[in-house]
Amino acid sequence: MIRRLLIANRGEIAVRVGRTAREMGIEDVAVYSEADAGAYHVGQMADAVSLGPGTPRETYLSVPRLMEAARRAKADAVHPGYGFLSENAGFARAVEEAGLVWVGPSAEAIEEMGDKVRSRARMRAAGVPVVPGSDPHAVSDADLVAEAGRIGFPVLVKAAAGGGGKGMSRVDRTEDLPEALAEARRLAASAFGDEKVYLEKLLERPHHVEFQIFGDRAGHLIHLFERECSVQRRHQKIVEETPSPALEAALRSRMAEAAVEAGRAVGYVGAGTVELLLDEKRNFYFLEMNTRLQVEHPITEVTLGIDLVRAQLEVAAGRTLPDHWARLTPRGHAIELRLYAEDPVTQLPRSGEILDYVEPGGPGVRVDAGVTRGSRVSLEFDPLLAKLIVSAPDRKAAIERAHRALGEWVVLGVETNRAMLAAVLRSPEFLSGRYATDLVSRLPAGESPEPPPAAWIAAARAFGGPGSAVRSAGPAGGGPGNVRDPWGEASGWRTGA
Amino acid sequence: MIRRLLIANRGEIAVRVGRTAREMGIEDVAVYSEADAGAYHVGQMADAVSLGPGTPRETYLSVPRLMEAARRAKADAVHPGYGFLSENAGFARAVEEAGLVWVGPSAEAIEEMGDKVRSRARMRAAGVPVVPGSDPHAVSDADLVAEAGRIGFPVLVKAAAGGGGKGMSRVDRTEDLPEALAEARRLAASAFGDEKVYLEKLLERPHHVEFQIFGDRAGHLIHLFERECSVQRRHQKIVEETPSPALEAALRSRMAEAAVEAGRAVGYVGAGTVELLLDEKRNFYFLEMNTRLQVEHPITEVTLGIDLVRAQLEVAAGRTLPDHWARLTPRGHAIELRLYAEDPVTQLPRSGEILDYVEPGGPGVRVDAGVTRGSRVSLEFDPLLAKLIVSAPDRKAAIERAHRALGEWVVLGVETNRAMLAAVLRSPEFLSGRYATDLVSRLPAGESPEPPPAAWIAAARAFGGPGSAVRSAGPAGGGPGNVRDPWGEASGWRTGA
Amino acid sequence: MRLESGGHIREVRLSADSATLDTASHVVRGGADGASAEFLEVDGVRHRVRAARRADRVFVWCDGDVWEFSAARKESAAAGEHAKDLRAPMPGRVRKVHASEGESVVKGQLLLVLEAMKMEHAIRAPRDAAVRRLTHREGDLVEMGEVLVELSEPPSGS
Amino acid sequence: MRLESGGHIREVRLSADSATLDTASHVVRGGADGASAEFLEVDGVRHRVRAARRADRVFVWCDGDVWEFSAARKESAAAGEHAKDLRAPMPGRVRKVHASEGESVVKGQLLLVLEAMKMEHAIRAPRDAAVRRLTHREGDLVEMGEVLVELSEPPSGS
Repeated sequence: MIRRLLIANRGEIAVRVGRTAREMGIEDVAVYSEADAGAYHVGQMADAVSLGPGTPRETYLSVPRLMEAARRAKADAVHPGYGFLSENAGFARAVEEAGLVWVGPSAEAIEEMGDKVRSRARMRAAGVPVVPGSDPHAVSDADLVAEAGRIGFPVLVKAAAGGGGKGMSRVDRTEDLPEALAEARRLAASAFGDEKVYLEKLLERPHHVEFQIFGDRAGHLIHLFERECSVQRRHQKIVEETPSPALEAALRSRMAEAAVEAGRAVGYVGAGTVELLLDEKRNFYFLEMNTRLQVEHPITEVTLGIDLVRAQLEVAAGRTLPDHWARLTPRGHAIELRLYAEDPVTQLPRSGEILDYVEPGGPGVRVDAGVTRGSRVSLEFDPLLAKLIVSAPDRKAAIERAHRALGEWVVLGVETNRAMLAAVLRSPEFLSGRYATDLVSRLPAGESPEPPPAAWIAAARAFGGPGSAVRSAGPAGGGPGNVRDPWGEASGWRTGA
Repeated sequence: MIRRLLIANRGEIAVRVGRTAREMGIEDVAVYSEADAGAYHVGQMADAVSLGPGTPRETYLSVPRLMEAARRAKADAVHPGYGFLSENAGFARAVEEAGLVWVGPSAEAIEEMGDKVRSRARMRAAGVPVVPGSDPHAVSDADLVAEAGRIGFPVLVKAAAGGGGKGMSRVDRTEDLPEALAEARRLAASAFGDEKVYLEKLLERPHHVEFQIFGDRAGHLIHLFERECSVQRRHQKIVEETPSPALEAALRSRMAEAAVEAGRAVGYVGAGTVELLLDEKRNFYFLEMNTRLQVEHPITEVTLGIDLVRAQLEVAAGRTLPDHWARLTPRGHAIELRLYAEDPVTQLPRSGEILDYVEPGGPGVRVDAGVTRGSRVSLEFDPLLAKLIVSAPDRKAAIERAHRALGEWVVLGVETNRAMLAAVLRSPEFLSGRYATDLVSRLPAGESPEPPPAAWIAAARAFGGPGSAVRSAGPAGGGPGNVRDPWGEASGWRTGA
Repeated sequence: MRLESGGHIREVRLSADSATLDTASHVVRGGADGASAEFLEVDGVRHRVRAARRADRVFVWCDGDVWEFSAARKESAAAGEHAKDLRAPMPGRVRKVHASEGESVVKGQLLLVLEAMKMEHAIRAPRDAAVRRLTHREGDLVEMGEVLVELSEPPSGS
Repeated sequence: MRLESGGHIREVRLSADSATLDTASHVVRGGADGASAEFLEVDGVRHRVRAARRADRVFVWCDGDVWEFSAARKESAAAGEHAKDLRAPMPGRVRKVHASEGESVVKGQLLLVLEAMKMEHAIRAPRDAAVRRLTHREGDLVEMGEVLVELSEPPSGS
């Protein structure tokens, strides 16, 4: 079994993986860039090793630095979390070649699924429907223009090595295609080191539904039901739920079978997620497969009563999946809300220091946080601060619980998308369960409503009026007074006179 | 339906009831004695009304003050929580006579079950086994001495109107009985206004197992499985779990049937708990019935995926129990740990101010807290600070999770029973699942182990050495500086030279 | 004192048991009556409130919503279509400049692309105008709030 | 400085990168290197630490365990069997006095019953002794730590 686990990540996912590791009696070791030495995840683990100075690319994204950290930490296993190097076959290979346990699928499976053009061909061969798209051999502008004509506009230009919507753009007319291709190639080259792009038919108002799958080395491969991920903004998920209100039993079964088929096609071992698009005619298509833990994995955990990270660690150590996993059935309804540090109006990432932080609690509430009171939020990293996961016997009660918990959550010092999350929960489309990926774009635009009198009064008191109710704004740890935040002063997207 | 709910309690249970009320769209109104105006529960609700100055008896235990508060709050319903007036038939009657909804069983059921002598007779008549005890008509010393001889020593002297072990004492010899009776009568008169006492055979090393039952006005009455409550100290539960490791399926069914029978005998409506004792020969006996929500209700909620408070409010408003409740089956294992403010060595209640507070989080963790950072803990009230409820697929994983979560919980400023909770979780008896009510007494005695060097160094830094890592110790809300805590200085049970 | 939040500006005056917002007077009770419960009763309605200050900004949590306040500056900021200076919405690098000084641009026209850690951001003309000044070249690092493009004055009266 | 915790007393001296407990020297690194992660590396082993001070007491959370510290007083407190003064373990009311001044009592004998909000507490003789003084009568309110019973001196050498 694994004895000492290096968690090659930061933020909430590092904390979450560490929790399960400690429960299993595994020593959890954090990594951190020097600028991140005071980060929340570092303080939550049994031990921590530095990745040295530098940008994220030089630290959390550096295979040599991480391998050196694993060596210094005397780790015998590495969990990559999500993002960063979690889907990097080279890192997986380096870990295994160093004789350590890689908590994830094989480097081969990562490569196979990481090249979106190859994975689409593979899926088609396995009989899994894929979104209509350009021929794998279409590479030149001329070929792709021809392919676009065949597929029919609108199309999406996508990076073959991409994921998470990065570098993706919509094109509606032939004449716009060359410029979009050039731009996408440039972005793909810089982000993934691979300029290959391809086209996909753009489905209007699709549902984004994904299935959790899990395989072990004994050849078991099962699905663990779906997650509805259609509440997106700029191709970034912000609210997920399970079960999906868009699926009825028969459709769910067919999609689940396709997901398992997709995993089987590459002999998948470990936790993976098959993302599917569901169009308005109830046809579904393979979109991509994520060969790692998803951000939204907790909603599966709470409805099934399982621990996916524990299973990852056990399968990585050579165990088989628990027998009863093949017979699991979901109970109740779960919703995840992602809290991002961002300007509520412009929706751009924000930085700052969290001056006050209170988590919701009580029945049916789970919080996976990557920050706490006193944490500094930097623009260098993903702006996800924490996830709120609520569960209840039915969807209506889960939404009510989400509202209640959101109302208890206090985050002061860094602006967040709290108001947008509340707006999603309140929207008639979300309440009805009949919504697609355009839900967020149909919400009333971000605005700056006037604060109520009580807020003005509290603010004035905090600025030093009588009856001041101000919390201490110094670093929670005491010490040398306020650290200046270079971006703390500016207030988002401003156009001056 | 209920629109505005007065929560006639304080601490964690008031907060917990308020959470569900808000989820249901019900306005929750806190009550507070003047000394308690800054208490945590007051800040968590939509509104709050004062009970005026005075002791708990003059405020939280005063029916007139609470009725006046309900009137001022324009409440249309009252939830009593547990403790205080939750099992006071007079309060239930006053609420109903004022035309408000009483969230609990009828005053008659409370009375019926509140008199332990009467309820024992009632249960015996209904065919539910009761612990051998004195005849209901035995009242005089002479009669009770004779009854003790018949039952056989050791016996317990108990107050008829009692509950929660108050005024209970063990007697091993006839000659000690008269003094114990006199003492018990004096205590019973002062605590319950009723000096009636009775005798029960003392079972050696029994299991304390209780069943949650629930009835509605349509005549449905079901059980919601058991809670194992044998980890006790001075007749006070400190750790509960479900399922009980002491029961096998057949015994569980028989006990559940008896519990339902007990409820049926009094036409029970609402949430109730039938406490049973299980002796070493696997015989079980009715002990008492609690006509209110139990402290440990959350472990039932998490294994069944339900909300007992929501059901209480719905049944009180005239709805029937959800149909599927009759078919619920528990999933996984849940453990509750009660965190008390107490001296870890003497186990006596402690007061103080909570200077730093961090709750555990992540998978399978629920915290129901009655305090937060900055809360003042008074000796006037129950020393229960918060409850940690963990759930996992099996008992072993739940214990591991409890350890992990306990290790994340930071409570500084008031001493707690944290170390005892950890000792219970670590004890071979608890781990084996074979333990009875004497578990805590068999733990190694409370001691004062030497702090590790890191703790001495951190303390010295906090006292003002270099590299000080001290948290701000002022009231979190800023304001007029430290409020003196009259008991803050003394350090528990001290014997001076 | 004069406070600003999200473009709204109010003159707030506090006394022991009341507050005036511009000209409207409110009866105020409570607040900071305990460490954990922070209430503010305004005109008889109770609000849950927490506030935190850092330097010249104050963050207020009120009944679940959050607001950011700062001391209002004398000159109220023009915004949107009337903007003269287009500023960087985040720190990053100027990826591409699509306009040149002196050029006449139309509303919505792409002027410049800014790249930060995880995203690109297009800076477009908020109205028809002339580009008076381009402060950065491709590849330049810019800080949040820095002026990127200076436009001609907006027409008065609009 | 001289610190006390749970009857243990240590002389602690701090320097920038080391600490001495009585005579043992330890290499110390880190601590307060960030707001949320508070680490103390002692002799190469990393500990999670949080500390809070209130007046003359310090509370330390270290790797999940909690300790309370105070500045040690000159006279170290005798305890248990050697106690001379029996003090109130909690504030409350003297319910019943079972001994009288001058009486010889045996170890374990009930001397007094104290009643607080929710419990009764028996004060018993920690050893064979004579009752020198009873400071309160039945019904008296006492504060925590107040002397309730003064016993004769313990035999020396025990």
